[in-house]
Amino acid sequence: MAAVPERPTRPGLTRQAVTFGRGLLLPALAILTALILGALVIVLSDPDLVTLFGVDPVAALGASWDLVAAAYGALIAGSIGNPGDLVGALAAGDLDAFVAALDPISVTLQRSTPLIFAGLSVALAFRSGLFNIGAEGQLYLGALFAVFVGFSFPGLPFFIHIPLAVAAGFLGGALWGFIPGFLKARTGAHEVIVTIMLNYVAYRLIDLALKTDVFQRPGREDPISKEVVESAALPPLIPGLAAGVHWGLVIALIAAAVVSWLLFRSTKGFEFRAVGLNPQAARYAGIDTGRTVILAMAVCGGLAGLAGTSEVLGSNRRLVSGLSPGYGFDAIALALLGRSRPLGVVAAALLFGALRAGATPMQAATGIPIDLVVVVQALVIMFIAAPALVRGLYRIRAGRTTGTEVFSKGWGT
Amino acid sequence: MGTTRALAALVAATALIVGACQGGAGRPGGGSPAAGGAGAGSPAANSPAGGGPAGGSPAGGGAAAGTPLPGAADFKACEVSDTGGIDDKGFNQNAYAGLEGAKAEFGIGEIKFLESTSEADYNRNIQTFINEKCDLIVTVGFLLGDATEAAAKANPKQKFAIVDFAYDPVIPNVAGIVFAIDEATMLGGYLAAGMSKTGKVATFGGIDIPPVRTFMEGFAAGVNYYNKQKGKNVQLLGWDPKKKSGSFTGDFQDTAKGRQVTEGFIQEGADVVMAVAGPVGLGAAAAVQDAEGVMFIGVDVDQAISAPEYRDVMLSSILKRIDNGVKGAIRSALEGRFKGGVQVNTLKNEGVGLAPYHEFENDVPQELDAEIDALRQAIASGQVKPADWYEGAPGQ
Amino acid sequence: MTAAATTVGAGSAGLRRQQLFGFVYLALAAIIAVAFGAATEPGATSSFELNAPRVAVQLPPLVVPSAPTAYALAGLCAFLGAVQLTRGFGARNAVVLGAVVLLFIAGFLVWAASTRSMNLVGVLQGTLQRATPITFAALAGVLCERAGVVNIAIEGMLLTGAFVAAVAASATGSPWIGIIAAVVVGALLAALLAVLSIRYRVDQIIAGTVINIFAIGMTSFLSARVLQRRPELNNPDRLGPIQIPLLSDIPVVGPIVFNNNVFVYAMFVLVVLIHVALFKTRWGLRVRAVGEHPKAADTVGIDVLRTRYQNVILGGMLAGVGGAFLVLGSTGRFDREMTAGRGFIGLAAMIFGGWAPVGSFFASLVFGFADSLQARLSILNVPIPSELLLMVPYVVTILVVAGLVGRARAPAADGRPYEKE
Amino acid sequence: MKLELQGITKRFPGVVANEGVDLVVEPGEIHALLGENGAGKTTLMNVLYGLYRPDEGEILLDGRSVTFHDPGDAIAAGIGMVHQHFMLVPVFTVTENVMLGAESTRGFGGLLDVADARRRIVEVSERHGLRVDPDALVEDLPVGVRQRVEIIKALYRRSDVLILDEPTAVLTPQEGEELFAIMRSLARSGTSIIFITHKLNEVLQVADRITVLRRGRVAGTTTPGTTSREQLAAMMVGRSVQLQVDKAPSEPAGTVLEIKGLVVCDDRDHVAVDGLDLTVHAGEIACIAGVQGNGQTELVEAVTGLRPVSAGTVTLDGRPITAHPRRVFEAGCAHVPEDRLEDGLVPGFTIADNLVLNSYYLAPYATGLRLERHAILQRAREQVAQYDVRTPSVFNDVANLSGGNQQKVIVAREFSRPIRLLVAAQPTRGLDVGSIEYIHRRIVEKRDEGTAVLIVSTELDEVLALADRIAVMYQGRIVAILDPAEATPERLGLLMGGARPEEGLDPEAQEIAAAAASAG
Repeated sequence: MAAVPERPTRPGLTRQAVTFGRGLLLPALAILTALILGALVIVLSDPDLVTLFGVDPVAALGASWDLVAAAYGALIAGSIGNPGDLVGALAAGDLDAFVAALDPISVTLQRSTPLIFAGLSVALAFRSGLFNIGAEGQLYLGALFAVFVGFSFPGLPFFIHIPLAVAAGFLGGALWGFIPGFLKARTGAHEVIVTIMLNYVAYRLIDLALKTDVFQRPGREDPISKEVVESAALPPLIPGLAAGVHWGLVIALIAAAVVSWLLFRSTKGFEFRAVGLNPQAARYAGIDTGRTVILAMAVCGGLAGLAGTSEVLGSNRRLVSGLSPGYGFDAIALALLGRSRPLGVVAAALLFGALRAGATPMQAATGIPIDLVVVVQALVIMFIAAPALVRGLYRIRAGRTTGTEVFSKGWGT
Repeated sequence: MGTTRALAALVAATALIVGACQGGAGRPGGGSPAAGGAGAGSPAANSPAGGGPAGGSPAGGGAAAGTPLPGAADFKACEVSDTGGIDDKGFNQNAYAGLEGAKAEFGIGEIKFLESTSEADYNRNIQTFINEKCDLIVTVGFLLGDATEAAAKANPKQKFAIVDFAYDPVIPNVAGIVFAIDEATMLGGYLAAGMSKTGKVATFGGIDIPPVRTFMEGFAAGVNYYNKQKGKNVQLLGWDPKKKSGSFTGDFQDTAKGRQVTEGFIQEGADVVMAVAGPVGLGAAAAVQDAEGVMFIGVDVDQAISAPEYRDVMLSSILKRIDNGVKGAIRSALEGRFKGGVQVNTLKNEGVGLAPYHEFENDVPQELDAEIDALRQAIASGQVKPADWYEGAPGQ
Repeated sequence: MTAAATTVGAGSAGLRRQQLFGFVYLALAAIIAVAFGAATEPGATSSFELNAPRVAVQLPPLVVPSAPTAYALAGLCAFLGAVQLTRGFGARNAVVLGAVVLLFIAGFLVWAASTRSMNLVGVLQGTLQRATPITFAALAGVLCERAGVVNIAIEGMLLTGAFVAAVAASATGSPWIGIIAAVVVGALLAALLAVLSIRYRVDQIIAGTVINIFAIGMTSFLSARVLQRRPELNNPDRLGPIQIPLLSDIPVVGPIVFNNNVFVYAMFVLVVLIHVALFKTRWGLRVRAVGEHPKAADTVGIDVLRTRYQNVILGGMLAGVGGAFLVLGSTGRFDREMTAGRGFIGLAAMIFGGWAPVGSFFASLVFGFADSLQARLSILNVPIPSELLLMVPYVVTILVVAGLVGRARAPAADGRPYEKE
Repeated sequence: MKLELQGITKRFPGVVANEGVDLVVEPGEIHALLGENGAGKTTLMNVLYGLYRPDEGEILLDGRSVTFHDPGDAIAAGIGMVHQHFMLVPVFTVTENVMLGAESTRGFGGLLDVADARRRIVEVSERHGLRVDPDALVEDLPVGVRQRVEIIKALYRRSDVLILDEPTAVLTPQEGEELFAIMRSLARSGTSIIFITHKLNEVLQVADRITVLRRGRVAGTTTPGTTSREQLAAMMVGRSVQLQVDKAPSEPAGTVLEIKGLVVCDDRDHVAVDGLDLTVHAGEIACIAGVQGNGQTELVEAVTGLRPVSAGTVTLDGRPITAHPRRVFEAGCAHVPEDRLEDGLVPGFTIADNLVLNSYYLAPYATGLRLERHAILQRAREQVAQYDVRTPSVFNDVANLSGGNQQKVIVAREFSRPIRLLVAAQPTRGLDVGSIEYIHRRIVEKRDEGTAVLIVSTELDEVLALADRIAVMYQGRIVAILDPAEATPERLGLLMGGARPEEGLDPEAQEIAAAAASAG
């Protein structure tokens, strides 16, 4: 083939802005489309409404609109609250009311915290050419290790105890990430199947651990761990909102910064990305691809482990088997939505955190099951993964053709 | 994947609580002792549609069903589930049936429900209902124990009821609704042993947790009691009372596993199976139906009514009247008699029981039925304690 | 490469592996002797029941003394290990490996059934039952991957198939319509996968994962929103077992093979049919060419993309049937996330089976056996925590994937989108 | 069949690959299509074969206008093509490969009739002297035989027009001769042959008529009798080119690379390098000549530490290497790999990052774990200027560069540090003439600085132009070491085909060699 002629111009500022704008446009449209389809699902899954459509389409349309408006209204109110309340509280100088009005945002941030960690985990894996579907299991292992340290050493000062517990959580997840990394590097076992299977193994392991004297809370016969002592607990970030966002968020943001530095400003990240984009060339350049894969998976596991850690040290202060509502799977969507960039992951996590936070009030108001959020999330990733779908829907001309950022290579090595 | 696995309990009181109750502490005096045969005669299925009669609500009282109580129209009762939905054919659904029953019978104004998908939802869901000014918040399952305690202490005026959990010391604004389910499963075990032709009966659980185990231990007690009384040697598969270990499918979702375990039991010769595993139990019932001459014992509700497709194999069901417990709590709150503490639901107050035999009415020998009745009375009066029979005849 | 050079290479690499395997065999012999033989009570016997309940011809149970049998098995295994170390078995290596695995399993069974009775026919019946959905998943995988499309969405297709089968069969009262509905919805999901991965060239694993998440979310949502309000929609008739006259009376084999429901019989037929179609027909030759070297297929006038669409959709249909089995052939009810990873285990079976239908079927039997044995052990109260037993199928899957993926050769173009330049 | 292409234009985003190309091929004619890499030859043939649709123009067969939607249409119309990269499924047998798409079937459901296909294959192969075992797996066959399979594939479909795309690229000169004989025999029986190549000698040797393509357009049509090598070259490149590299005689100094008794296995655990000995001195260019697949790839990988060594030693300045690519790199060995985009560059990385792909962890590019972006960028800017990499910015993705510029990035990375040994495999494959000249010049410069250079090439022209010493590799061994002065293409070709150095190769020995090759 003849070579593509080189582009002569250097991208100007305006063009960069346009590219940036286009970068935001597609995710925005993807989310919008997913919400519209979600609304459709809400309506179509209501047998009464479907029946009504046969009888009185106009009334049915109105009722559908009311239902969807109520659902999404509650979703928004539950995730970002009412700005009027905030302004009113500020105007009145009522601190308590102000804090109370912050509650939905606080919950959103709380829900975003584990999502940031898990999303970073999957994003880092993507960048390293790996597909980590095992964030869920790694999360549980991290939680197991963290909660152990969290309840085990009463009397430690918090500035030692918290870092120790966090490190333990990282280690636990890293261990669960190391296994698929090691197997991939040494035997060529595809990480997708191994990580999925390790999720199931992790569930059983937690069930088993919570029955042992080491973990089980004395005096309780149900599978619940001992309580994390005060010195290892992550305190709330907004005093007065004890059940909301905690210092785990700060750690998550630090983690995002560290991952960003690691990926783009460090030699290890250079290796991760080189192996992710072209393992063969990386090997030719003297990078030990096997060790890089193992290290990358271990770090990914560690990050996912921190998701469990922040939950047990911050939100729950104990471990039970129902710790995660599927954060590890949301993480895949987050990494795709955030284009595997740490900042993008944080933004996506805030969005998904808001969806999760708003789902409860939505259910309370309209009885629509929380699983709708999962449906919407799946639609979002689908549109993000296949931008051509969205472009086709909205008749947007393709800019520079970019393929998907990750490439799978079958089952072999 | 894994979101609802900790639906961890369908289920009964913890062994701890059972033990405490049998020690005689805090057994509420309300309710009349069950008359002979009444327990088997009256319980209704707790299908979401029908509230069922109010008979035997532990908090007692004899108000006529269907009469709105004063002040009921403004009353708001709210349920927070654990990580199962209210369609779990298990205790979330059963508790909700209690709410619906209260609405139908007492005419309370509003009932609401929130499903939790994870630990993180518990506090949030309870807080949502506190903000909505519910008069009574019912939390379901021991998983919510901590969250309910925290919320109750932070909001001392808010009334709570929690299913399958009890606090020691008592929290004044929380009523713990617990069940001495082993009393009922002991009857079930006796019935199973008496009906078995192969001399082998079986049970299995969802997740290996105490509330599930209590079912199985009671069942074992019934078999042991039967063997002792009759000098027989009916074997129990799926539960080893001495090692306190048994068959578990590992979750409450994988119905196919329930089926497969049950097929295993049948192949090993068992002909009566009790599954303590929520929906997974229905997989077991399917296996029973596909085999010849095998019977099934349901749990929680009268499954011959709630799962009529398996009526032909449903020997009986172990009833756990969560609905009645919840209704009772609502009623006492309505009538201003609400107080914190433990409400133990027993055979005696008809909080637990054995469902009718339905299709098997004619197959169960008169004699056996009479023996079960006798056992029921012996348990209700405290003469026979299931815990003594867990591992075999006492003193052996 | 000359012939002589070839043997040198194979020889030197083969020597190391031969020794390694020899040591592994010896280690396994030691485990059989110590963990299984010495751990049984002295004088105990292990009893294996060979009858299904209620069959015409009754066989006496097989009763063996536990410890001596285990020691004998260990001795045999050690002998094989010693021969392997000194001489090697050459071309019969695979057979010997299989034999050692069987010896180990036999030793384990003797230990597990010590002082007890275990129904061997039951274990094998369970094996076939459990292998059925896995086989359907694996067949779906074979069809997709032979054409070069990695289908990780089989799990989601099973789940959706199960859901739709339950609803359609309940609504119409006919399990057959349930199966058809499951096939249709499997095909639709597969078509979505095909469009995403073939037309839009979305990374195939990402596309599959999206479908899985979507399937879980959608079925859970609808289950909560619709089935909860209308429980009668989750109450289908099941397709019960059909005894084949005479054949089902054959001892041991009869009840295992000839007393199953229509899904299992269909599975037998499909395994053979797809195997023949793939390796003996024009269609199969073309499919395999597309999966190995799509460009080569293209240059001889085979429509690569159409072949891929067609195979992915066929695969989706099979996955749909597998899902329908879980409801209509097994439990009679849909529950959230009821597939519990069977789709992924099916993919592992496909790899294990070398991307061939018959191989995948036998691989599925291995997983089925692990699963069946696990359940049986918990019934027999073998002193292993149930949580550990429940890990077995998943751990076996990991071991299989880790141990075999390097050796088994995937279709060369598997997972790679095809672009006409 | 008479074939005419009229005014064919094919555009790709950003490039016009063919523009108004006219071509007439008479029945029974061997028509050479000559052009540089990237001149649009393959595109044109893909248009003819139905793989691409032309944007303008039409195809006429015996005067009738035809439209091909896919290769199936072209095949049906009697056009067959042997692609440069063989279109054979490695895990299929010869019979399966040949019948694919034109299967014999019997009975229900399209059951394959392998026996019938095998019979027809034997028939075709006997008629045209294309010996091949119909039941052999293609992956076990040597390239020459694979090519025969490709030709059989076309003939099996009764092609009247046969397109051969760069058919001699992978063949020894002798195998090439054999191919030409087959081509002539086919032409005599009435088949029209389009022969695509960039090798001037071959064109003059075998073609009846020659069409030269340059930058997608027809630069001229001529016949071998009326033209010369120089004229053709000028038509091809658009200017007169010098095919020789200017270089002074080498001044070899001490031994740098010493390979003794090296044994290396390939991916399938077969011995690929079989007891090889070789020495390369400072200040000389040693070229390894050989037909593809005789262990050169494995040799290079072993020397650069990428492949484990089964036996023997490799030393650099007396120190053993072959441990790990990084240690080899640190010992002062530069490596220009065979496949630029697969092995040499990371597409998706910027030019700057690719320039430090193997030295990113060293000062001044890194301090501890931290990458020093400024140092990396500064270095990149210098090297882009110095090596004349045509790019708007060092931030550009290397995937967007042309092949020649990509190779310059690799050369810049590997050459711009003090090195003792340079190992380059096929350093100019697929490049245009200008880039080839440039790369060759740089390699000679490196030699003159006293670096030991080891080149592996299958292009005899390149070997003859560059080498100070030529080592011929055959079946994993060095079978002869020649002085370029005494090496002729013919002699080299014989050696590459397995003849022993002291003897010529008569047809019988050639057959034995071929048989041995196919047995391997």
